Amino acid sequence: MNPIALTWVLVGKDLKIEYRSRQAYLTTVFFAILILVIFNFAFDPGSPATREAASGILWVALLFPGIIRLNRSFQVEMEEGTLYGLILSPADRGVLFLGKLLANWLFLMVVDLLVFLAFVIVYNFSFSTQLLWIVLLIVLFALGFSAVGTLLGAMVSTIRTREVLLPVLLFPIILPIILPAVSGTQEILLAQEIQSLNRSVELLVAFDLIYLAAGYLLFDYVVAD
Amino acid sequence: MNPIALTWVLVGKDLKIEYRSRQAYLTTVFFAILILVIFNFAFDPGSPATREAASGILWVALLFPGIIRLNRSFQVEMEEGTLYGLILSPADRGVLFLGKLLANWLFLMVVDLLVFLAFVIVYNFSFSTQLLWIVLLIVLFALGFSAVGTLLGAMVSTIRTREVLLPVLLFPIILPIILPAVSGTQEILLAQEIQSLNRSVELLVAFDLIYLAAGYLLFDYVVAD
Amino acid sequence: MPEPSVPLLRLSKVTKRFGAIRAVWNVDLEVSPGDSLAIFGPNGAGKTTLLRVIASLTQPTSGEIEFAFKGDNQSRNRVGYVSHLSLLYNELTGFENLLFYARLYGIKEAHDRADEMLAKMGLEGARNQRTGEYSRGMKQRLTLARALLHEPQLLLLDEPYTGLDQHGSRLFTEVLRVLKQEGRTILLVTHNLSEGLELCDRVMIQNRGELVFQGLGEHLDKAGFEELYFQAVEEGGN
Amino acid sequence: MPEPSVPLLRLSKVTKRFGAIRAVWNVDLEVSPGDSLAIFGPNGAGKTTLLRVIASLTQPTSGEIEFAFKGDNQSRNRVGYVSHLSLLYNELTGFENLLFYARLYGIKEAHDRADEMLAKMGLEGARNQRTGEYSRGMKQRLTLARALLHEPQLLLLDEPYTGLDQHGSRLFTEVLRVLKQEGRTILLVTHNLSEGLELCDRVMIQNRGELVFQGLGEHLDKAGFEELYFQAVEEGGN
Amino acid sequence: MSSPINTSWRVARLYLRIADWSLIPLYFLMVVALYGAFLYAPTEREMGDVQRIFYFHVGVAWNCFLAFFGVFLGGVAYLITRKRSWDHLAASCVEVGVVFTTMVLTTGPIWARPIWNTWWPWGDPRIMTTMVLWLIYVAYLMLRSSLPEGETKYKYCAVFGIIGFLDVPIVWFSIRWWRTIHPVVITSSGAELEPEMIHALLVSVIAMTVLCVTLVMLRMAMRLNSSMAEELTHS
Ligand code: HEM
Ligand SMILES: Nc1ncnc2c1ncn2[C@@H]1O[C@H](COP(=O)(O)OP(=O)(O)OP(=O)(O)O)[C@@H](O)[C@H]1O
Ligand SMILES: Nc1ncnc2c1ncn2[C@@H]1O[C@H](COP(=O)(O)OP(=O)(O)OP(=O)(O)O)[C@@H](O)[C@H]1O
Ligand SMILES: [Mg+2]
Ligand SMILES: [Mg+2]
Repeated sequence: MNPIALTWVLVGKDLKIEYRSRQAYLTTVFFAILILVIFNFAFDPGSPATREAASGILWVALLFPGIIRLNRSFQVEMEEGTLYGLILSPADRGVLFLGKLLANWLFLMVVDLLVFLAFVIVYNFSFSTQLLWIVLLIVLFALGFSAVGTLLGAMVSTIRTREVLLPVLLFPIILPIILPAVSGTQEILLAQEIQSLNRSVELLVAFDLIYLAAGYLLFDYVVAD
Repeated sequence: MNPIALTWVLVGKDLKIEYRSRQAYLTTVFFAILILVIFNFAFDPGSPATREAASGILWVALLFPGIIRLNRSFQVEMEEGTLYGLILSPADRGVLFLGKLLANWLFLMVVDLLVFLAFVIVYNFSFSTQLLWIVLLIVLFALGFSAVGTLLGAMVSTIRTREVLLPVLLFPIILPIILPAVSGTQEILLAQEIQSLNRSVELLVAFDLIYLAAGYLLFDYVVAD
Repeated sequence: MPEPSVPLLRLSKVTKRFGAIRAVWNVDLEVSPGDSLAIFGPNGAGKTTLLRVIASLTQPTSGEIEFAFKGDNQSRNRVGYVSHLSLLYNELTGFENLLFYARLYGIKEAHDRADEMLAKMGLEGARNQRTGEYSRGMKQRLTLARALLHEPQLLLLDEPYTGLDQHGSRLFTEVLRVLKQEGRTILLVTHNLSEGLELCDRVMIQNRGELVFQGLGEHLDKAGFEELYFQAVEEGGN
Repeated sequence: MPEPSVPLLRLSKVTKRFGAIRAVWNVDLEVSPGDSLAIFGPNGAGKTTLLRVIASLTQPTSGEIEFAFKGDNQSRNRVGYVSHLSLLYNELTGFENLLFYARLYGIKEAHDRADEMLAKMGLEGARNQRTGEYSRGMKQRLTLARALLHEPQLLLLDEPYTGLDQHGSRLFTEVLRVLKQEGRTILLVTHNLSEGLELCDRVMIQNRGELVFQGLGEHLDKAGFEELYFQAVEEGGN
Repeated sequence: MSSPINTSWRVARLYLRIADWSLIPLYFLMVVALYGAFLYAPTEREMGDVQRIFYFHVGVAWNCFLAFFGVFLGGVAYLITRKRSWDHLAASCVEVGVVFTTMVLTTGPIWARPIWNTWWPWGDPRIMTTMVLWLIYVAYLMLRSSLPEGETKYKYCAVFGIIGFLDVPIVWFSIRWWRTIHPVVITSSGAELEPEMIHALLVSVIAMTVLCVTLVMLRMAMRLNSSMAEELTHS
């Protein structure tokens, strides 16, 4: 069976499981929105101060679903030892990685975009083509995040303290993608003349590629003890 | 065996398990600090914007460990069906509830206070007796949060229809305690004349009591499907 | 077998449905104190569900269940339940698990009791090992120890022999014999016909939720009963 | 039994340690194609760990393991493994599980194959039910179906009869017989001595990690072997 | 004693000897570095004497990168060769690296207080990224401590060490990507420093580097010994 088809089999499986337990979507979105509400409550949405902090708020809110998702994504595989089922199969490890990665990516994009929508509404930004840039940033970020996250998620899946350990490992690591994402978003929201935005995008793309490569190559070492 | 002793047996068990999952505490603390650092990418502490946002930041940072904790707290009981072990025992359901509740509360308070400490340092607020008010808010919030969380946690761990249930329930339920907490904190941090703080506290206390009572009475119905 | 007395447990028209599936269907059952009842049936017949209903871990869709324990009517600490799940904390050691349950059941000298049960099931060696690291059989032994810890009057045993080695099963058979002599009531679910016949006075066969056969063990020889079993579940096992 | 040929699997001085515990200790083992080997041993002897090591689910602390499959050297799709865990997705139906694995193993006509295996293990009835809702025995049947799905050359079976009812175990015994005739290699871990002796040509006994006995099944009668088993594990089971 | 034990025994002795040998030049270099920093180098115009901390600040900072590169190297090498000693290298480098980063994170603020009149200028990316670098490798240590001894542990740590190192370039370039108050001395156009300053800087960098290597060697020897002890107890 060719790798692409196989990858889709894996992705399909994950999405089907996620669909069966919709909780995942709702809870993650819900918490993200809760964060928005809290901040919204902390300072009056109109003020310039808020506008300045907005991008930070958005990205903090986006981290939530991410981490919850990753935790779940391998918890499912541990419940009945299905992770071993995957490892025992002839499927190439790289493909296993891509499968999980894509599933996580798709999931995150859906959730993140919902959160972003909520964000735009709550902080009543006017819908403009500018915002599409942010969507781009989100998509790129979600990719890199899923890449590292899938790798580390598989790694900690056998450790007892994974729920806590994963974010501890993940958050510092993803600095290179979160930094440009935040600064890029800020530029757009403050509607400054877009000067360093391109660099933000470039950085994101670059590190997405790096993380993808790293994950693809290293995944073999982190699955199976 | 008298209820109090029994409660402590339950609490002791949970704490031991937490302790066993090596590093749990240390990691959680590190994790909490990490969150604050992350926030500092988002908004630089110098700016007035951040000062305004500070209370929001604090409470979002406190939400993270809370959620993770709750997830774990009943996941542990489901792994090998130990929840049934508890239900089958002659122990009064109310006591079971209190046991879990206290364990969660203690855990959250430890973590939350550490986060708060880090928060004060990172955003170099001057240590003043004022801050004790915030500690109070935190303790009260942690109590209410654990109460609801324990109840809902038990619920989601058994009921098949949890998918839709949890988020729908949790959202309206947490708001009444998180909003006063946030606004109360903000007042203190912005060192405004403390006028509505008392109301915040009253609100928290009131809802804590409500949640405790509700949890104590309803727990019997949510465990055992 | 003990003289028929006021039933310890009475099920009347108990039914448990999961959506379209009838896990338990119209079960009438009386169990007197001291009875030992073997429950056979194909996979998916509803044996586990039946025990879960009796243990009140799940409400029946319809029908009544009555307990009559002498002493208090607080049924819970009179029931010992062995399920497919171990009901043990992986993070705790074998000893800590038993100690916890002993305390939960308000047993005096919890420590001694825990150690006693460990010894009884031949687990002294693994006393201070995390149960998460136990082998399957070791875990099963501890599960049994846990269920017998509080000397329950009514034992609900769902395939208790799973994963036990030669020593283990002999050990447990011995334990059961003793419990029987002490006049405790036993409901034993197993797939091993001879085992069940040997241990229990009464036997019943469940199929697709229904009780399709009830009888007294002594009148049955292994071969004959196997015959009977296959006839009973003939009309479509699972 | 098949004429001795180049070994399909060779273990030399394989040891697996967990901290102080020697789960597997200095195991030397040769398995030729077509062999059927029954592995007995008390609880905690290290049987499961041994299989896990062979399945390369965990690295041995020391020692070598060599495979020599005819055809490709890609050992993974030649091994079928039944473990204590079901390796099934609770959220998926029985059919979906098999379908997924069939595709994973690159089987043509995955649909048909999945249905075929379901029928073989008598699970047509539960085809579209979530495996999370299966009874223990049903789950075990599906686990077996999963392991046999890709017609592996080497079967690692860890207590495959667990939870199977009369029909189920007969069914599976039949399946094993056929597989043996087809010349597949079988490693069977079980606590049921007679079963193991009946099914396998070779038997071995593991105790505290070590192989304490190896022999050919045909020379052994049940009674005699039981004797032997108890002697072998005498010096302290677990 | 079995032969693998013997060999690792010899290796451990080698590590220790290297450490011993390097001690003498280390003392010497340290003295020179101090001399260079406090007496030889001229007082900087705007900043005054505080600036002298610069020599240690940079010397230490550069060694963080060295140490973390060691982690990276050890990780890669381990995954390829599966030789335990590579893991020893990685683990030791992390410890030393974290210590050195901590030193940067202390010398920095000490310097910052007088001239930026704040201990911790949060906005500055270089400073943040250094902070994160520290966090990454503390996380590494946590990962280590939450895994049971064995091949798995070394593999996982190797992987994490490799990914973690991907962030170091960010730290280096951050000052060029984002506007920062953090001075850029070494630019493509060469360093704009007075020659004496450069000399002093060079010496202290070398001194710190030797210190770094020595510490790593000691830690490696320690690790090797403990793993040998473990071997002996179990076989
Ligand atoms: C929290 C405080 C600080 C941290 C975490 C920090 C971190 C670092 C790091 C990691 C380096 C090495 C990277 C490199 O060489 O490019 C460095 C270099 C340097 N730092 Fe700092 N630093 C801090 C404060 C300061 C202060 C207050 C000054 C003085 C204005 C300063 C001046 C320098 C200089 C001149 C270099 C060398 C730059 C170069 O070689 O291009 N640093 N710092
Ligand atoms: N939680 C559940 N949801 C839906 N159906 C269920 C659930 N639990 C059990 N069932 C169904 O109820 C029937 C009886 O299950 P049960 O576990 O009682 O069978 P059993 O007699 O114990 O079988 P086994 O001998 O394999 O243990 C099965 O068809 C099973 O699919
Ligand atoms: N992950 C682990 N960590 C620590 N010890 C373990 C682990 N897994 C197994 N062990 C120990 O290794 C020994 C062998 O375990 P194993 O599961 O192989 O026994 P087994 O022969 O399968 O027993 P059973 O017949 O009960 O299945 C046991 O003493 C067990 O405690
Ligand atoms: Mg059952
Ligand atoms: Mg086993």
